[in-house]
Amino acid sequence: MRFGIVVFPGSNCDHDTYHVVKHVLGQDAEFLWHGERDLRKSDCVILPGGFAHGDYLRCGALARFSPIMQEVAAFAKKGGPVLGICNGFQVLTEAGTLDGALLRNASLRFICKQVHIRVEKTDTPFTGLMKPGQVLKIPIAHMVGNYYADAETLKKLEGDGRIIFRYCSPKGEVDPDWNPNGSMGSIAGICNRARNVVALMPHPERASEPEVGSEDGLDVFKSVISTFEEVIAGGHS
Amino acid sequence: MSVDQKVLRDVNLTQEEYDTVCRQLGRQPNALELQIYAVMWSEHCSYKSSRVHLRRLPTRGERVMQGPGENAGIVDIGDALAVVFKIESHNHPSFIEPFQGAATGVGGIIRDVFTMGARPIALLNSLRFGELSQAQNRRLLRGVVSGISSYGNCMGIPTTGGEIQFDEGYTANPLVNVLCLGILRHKAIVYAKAKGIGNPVIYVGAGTGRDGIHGATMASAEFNEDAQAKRPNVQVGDPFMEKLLLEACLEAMKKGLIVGIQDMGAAGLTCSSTEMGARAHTGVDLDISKVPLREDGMTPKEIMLSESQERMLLVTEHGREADLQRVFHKWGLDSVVVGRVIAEPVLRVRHGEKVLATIPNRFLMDEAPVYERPMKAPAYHEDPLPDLPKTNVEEALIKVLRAPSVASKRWVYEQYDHTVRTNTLILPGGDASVLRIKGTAKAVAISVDGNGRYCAAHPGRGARAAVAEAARNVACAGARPIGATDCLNFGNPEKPEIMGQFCEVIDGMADACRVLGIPITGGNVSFYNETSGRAIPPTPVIGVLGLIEQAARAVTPWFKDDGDVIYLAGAGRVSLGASEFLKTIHRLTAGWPAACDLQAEKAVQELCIRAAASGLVRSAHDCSDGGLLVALVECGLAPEALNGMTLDLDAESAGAATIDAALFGEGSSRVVLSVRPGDEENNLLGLAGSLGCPLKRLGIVAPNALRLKWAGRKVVEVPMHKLSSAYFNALGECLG
Amino acid sequence: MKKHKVRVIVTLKEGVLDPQGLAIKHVIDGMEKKGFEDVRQGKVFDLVISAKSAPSALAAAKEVAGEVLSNPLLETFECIMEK
Amino acid sequence: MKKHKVRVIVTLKEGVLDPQGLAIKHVIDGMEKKGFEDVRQGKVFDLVISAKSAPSALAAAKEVAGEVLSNPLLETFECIMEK
Ligand SMILES: Nc1ncnc2c1ncn2[C@@H]1O[C@H](COP(=O)(O)OP(=O)(O)O)[C@@H](O)[C@H]1O
Ligand SMILES: [Mg+2]
Repeated sequence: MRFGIVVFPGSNCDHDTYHVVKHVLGQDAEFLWHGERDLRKSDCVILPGGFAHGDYLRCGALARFSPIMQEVAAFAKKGGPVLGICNGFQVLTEAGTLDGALLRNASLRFICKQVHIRVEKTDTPFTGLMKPGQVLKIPIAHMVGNYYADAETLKKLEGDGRIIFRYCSPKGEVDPDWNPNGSMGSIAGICNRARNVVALMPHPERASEPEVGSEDGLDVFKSVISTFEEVIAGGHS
Repeated sequence: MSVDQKVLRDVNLTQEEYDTVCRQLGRQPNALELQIYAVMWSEHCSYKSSRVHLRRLPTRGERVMQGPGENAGIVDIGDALAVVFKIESHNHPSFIEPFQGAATGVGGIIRDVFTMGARPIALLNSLRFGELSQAQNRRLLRGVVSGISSYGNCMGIPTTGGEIQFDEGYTANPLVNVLCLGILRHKAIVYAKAKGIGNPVIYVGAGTGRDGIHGATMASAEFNEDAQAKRPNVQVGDPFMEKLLLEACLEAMKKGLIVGIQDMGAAGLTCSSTEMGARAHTGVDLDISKVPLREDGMTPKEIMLSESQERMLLVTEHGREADLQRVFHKWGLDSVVVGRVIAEPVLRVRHGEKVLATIPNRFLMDEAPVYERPMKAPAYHEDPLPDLPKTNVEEALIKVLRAPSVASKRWVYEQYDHTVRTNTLILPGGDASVLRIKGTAKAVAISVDGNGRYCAAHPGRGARAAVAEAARNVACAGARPIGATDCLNFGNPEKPEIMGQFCEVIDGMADACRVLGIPITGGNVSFYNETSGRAIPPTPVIGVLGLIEQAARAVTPWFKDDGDVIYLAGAGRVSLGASEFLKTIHRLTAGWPAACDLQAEKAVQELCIRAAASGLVRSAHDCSDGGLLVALVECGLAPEALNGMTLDLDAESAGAATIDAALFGEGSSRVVLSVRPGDEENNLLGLAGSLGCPLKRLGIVAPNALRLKWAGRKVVEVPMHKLSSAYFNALGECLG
Repeated sequence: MKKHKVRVIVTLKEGVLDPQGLAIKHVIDGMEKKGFEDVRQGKVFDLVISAKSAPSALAAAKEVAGEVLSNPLLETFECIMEK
Repeated sequence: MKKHKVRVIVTLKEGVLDPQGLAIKHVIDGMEKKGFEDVRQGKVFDLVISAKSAPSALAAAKEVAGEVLSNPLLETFECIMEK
């Protein structure tokens, strides 16, 4: 499977994501420069973490004006799997592809630490191999990850089952004590209506090898690979 | 030569120095030349007070590929790879504007590392503030930490470690020392040399503004009051610009487009062009009408002295300008030819055709003044200590764990992205940061340490202890120390007592580095950390780099399983003199720190390194601030699990006569190890015996609580969660 | 005591680098919008202050603007009474 | 073409939580200053635009304010022509 990893000038988790899909999982991977319009036949597009354009204005606000984003939008519209990680989540909300917005953490400080998230839905390309209620240990590293949506949007997200991950205790309890950044409903990740665009604030690529403390993030990438392989297999049968 | 004294005062040159300038040039300098001389001969650029002393530091070693003199040192780590690293201070700017001061300090050291051709992979910092009981110091700490975090995080370079201490002596002079570490392939080294006569000299990065222009200039009469108010000389950092520069420069280097490069740091364009010419025995001819400006009406002096951030000067091969431009353009940057490399070894500044200054490089560099400033032996504190009242061990332990210098710095390091780049094997909270080197089995470890209180009491002992501690931290992780960088923070060198401290510190460091076999590959000196005549405690900060052949064998400080046996390794002496215990419990600053026996130090480090390499130990943690009991408690406070312990100590096993000295005394050469009982334990004992390193059994890892007996008598039993909340929450409670 | 609204506008002093403004300008340029010569970013604070009179609310705002809302090394501010 | 200065003020919509404003209020309260009932933080952008006329500069500013400088989900903006 071929992963395309979008590189904005201020992306800084692009190499980490590449490392995981290419070296840990042995897949094809390509960097997609934000100024270009070619997705290079990617089967899955990842918007990695970082500070796309410095992000001094609002995180991710300027990224949607990059030429590659039109292609990413078209790819998503056709049902292609798109994953936003951290800054990628911010970019997707600013672009209107995902609902809501990310505000500054309630503590107003940058937070880098291991957190736990509970898998709420497994019917997306990035959670297919997980079990509902499963707890993943994955680090966060952000200043602006406090998920916000107005009451109506929130209700819609809940109703459609589009809340994919919530912050929780190591045992899976969702409560304010285990919400690191003030996100509404402890939301750590959501998807779009068609469920092919998923984004989360935690960094699965930083939890994909045992030596860095957790392998729980690997399932995010493995899931999309397995979905892809099923499609291929289905296509041949 | 006669010259207006006010002019000299404004540029901070003495009459003798001015006379030397005239002798060198065979004429009087013009106003611009005088400014150029003044910045190049400033303490900051010329090291005129420290140079004679720095020569005593050992700088050579098998692995040293580049010692002091370049932008950063380079140490070979095998596999055709090398580590580039250096530490630098940004003390004065951080006091004036903590956020921007610290942020631009980080920016500067990152540039020093990537200009050598390296990809920066880690940042560390060493910070000193006055006591947190004062709002002013809390404000400085918050500002500095958010400045470091905002810059490093945006760059995507993890800040993986550091240290912070608090002492009243830093109240009006906080210290902000930042270290950057990068990795490069041997073949990819780029030097800061202006080679190749006729090659173009190119400017890239942010436009030049008036920021950071020499304080002397600001105070001159050229601006009226209103203009001064509007034109502050605080430098503002732009990490996004720096990220673009980093990526563009590395890409251009990979394509072989960069002959030499240096960042425009202190003294900006002046310093970079002079030094690049001098190193290559060439000259640089600059046309300052080509320099991209951010503000209107800038004078040649301002252009030459500006310290605007995120700017680089580089040399490319003649004819490849367009290729270079293409790379920078991709990253949204302009590259502008601002000069040429010339054969004549001078700095020449022109504006169009008009020559504004011509100064031979050697006058500005090799022939700059060097002073052997008068020295006076430092005034030592009294030793021995007065009689101390008895203490309750549990109460004292909790107080010491809560002391800001000892307590967990989690409130700080959670604000630093320390996991980006996915190399961080041991996160902040341990002794050293450990980073894997992808594509190899190896890892590097690095730690920064220093103790101003020790150095104030006894500079020589304090300096030895600082080197020993940094090296020991690295050894605890299982890494062999292979190089060091140092940042020397002192008061006014024109005072003989300060020079006396400086000289003793250098001798102590040199001694320790020689015995431990650690070459110093670069560093930084920061003098004049003084306000209203009061100097900071002398504060050498040492960053030691270590190498682990098998990353998988890296050792953490944390106990693993109940039943593992706890040992104290090393023959270190302890003292309550200058200890945290004395300060926190008895409100006393008195006595001397223990002398560091460097042979004993070497033995305990060797034990840690070999035991780690053969997988014998389950944890290793150095005893430093707070002493043995604090170290033991820290071993039980792993980030995600608490481990208790049952300890049975006495004067013999803890190496001190009284219980207070045994539990809270501080000293070098001591490490808490834990090992699986049985074969591994026996093998460890055998190894220690063969290395002549004492190993004293202290107890075992056990559930939930710290249980301590002294000479058979029960003295403490306290649940670990109580110690954990004291240790982890103290700093956050002060800082909110 | 009446409630007064005061708006405080904090802007960077002339000559101080504005990375935010630069990054925004860069993107606007890339969008092929013409004519944008300069962008500088600042902050705005909308305060609600209970005070006897408008002038005393304004005075309170000025104090806070100088001490808390702006960094005198880098920024200047103005206070505007809202109707 | 003349240069026009336009100030864009972006403020949070009512109801959107403003942690920064709250934190500032907290600091002000801690300083024992009385009467501060509410603090909301927003952004200000000072634009210099070359345009044929003031109205066309204002129109350009409005476009950028809506597309780039503010997030319509969270924020509203106003554009003010400077003298
Ligand atoms: N300024 C800082 N930045 C990042 N990490 C820090 C900082 N200060 C302390 N730490 C981390 O906290 C841990 C304990 O620091 P310290 O008490 O100095 O340890 P030690 O006494 O072993 O040198 C270390 O892992 C260190 O890296
Ligand atoms: Mg230590």
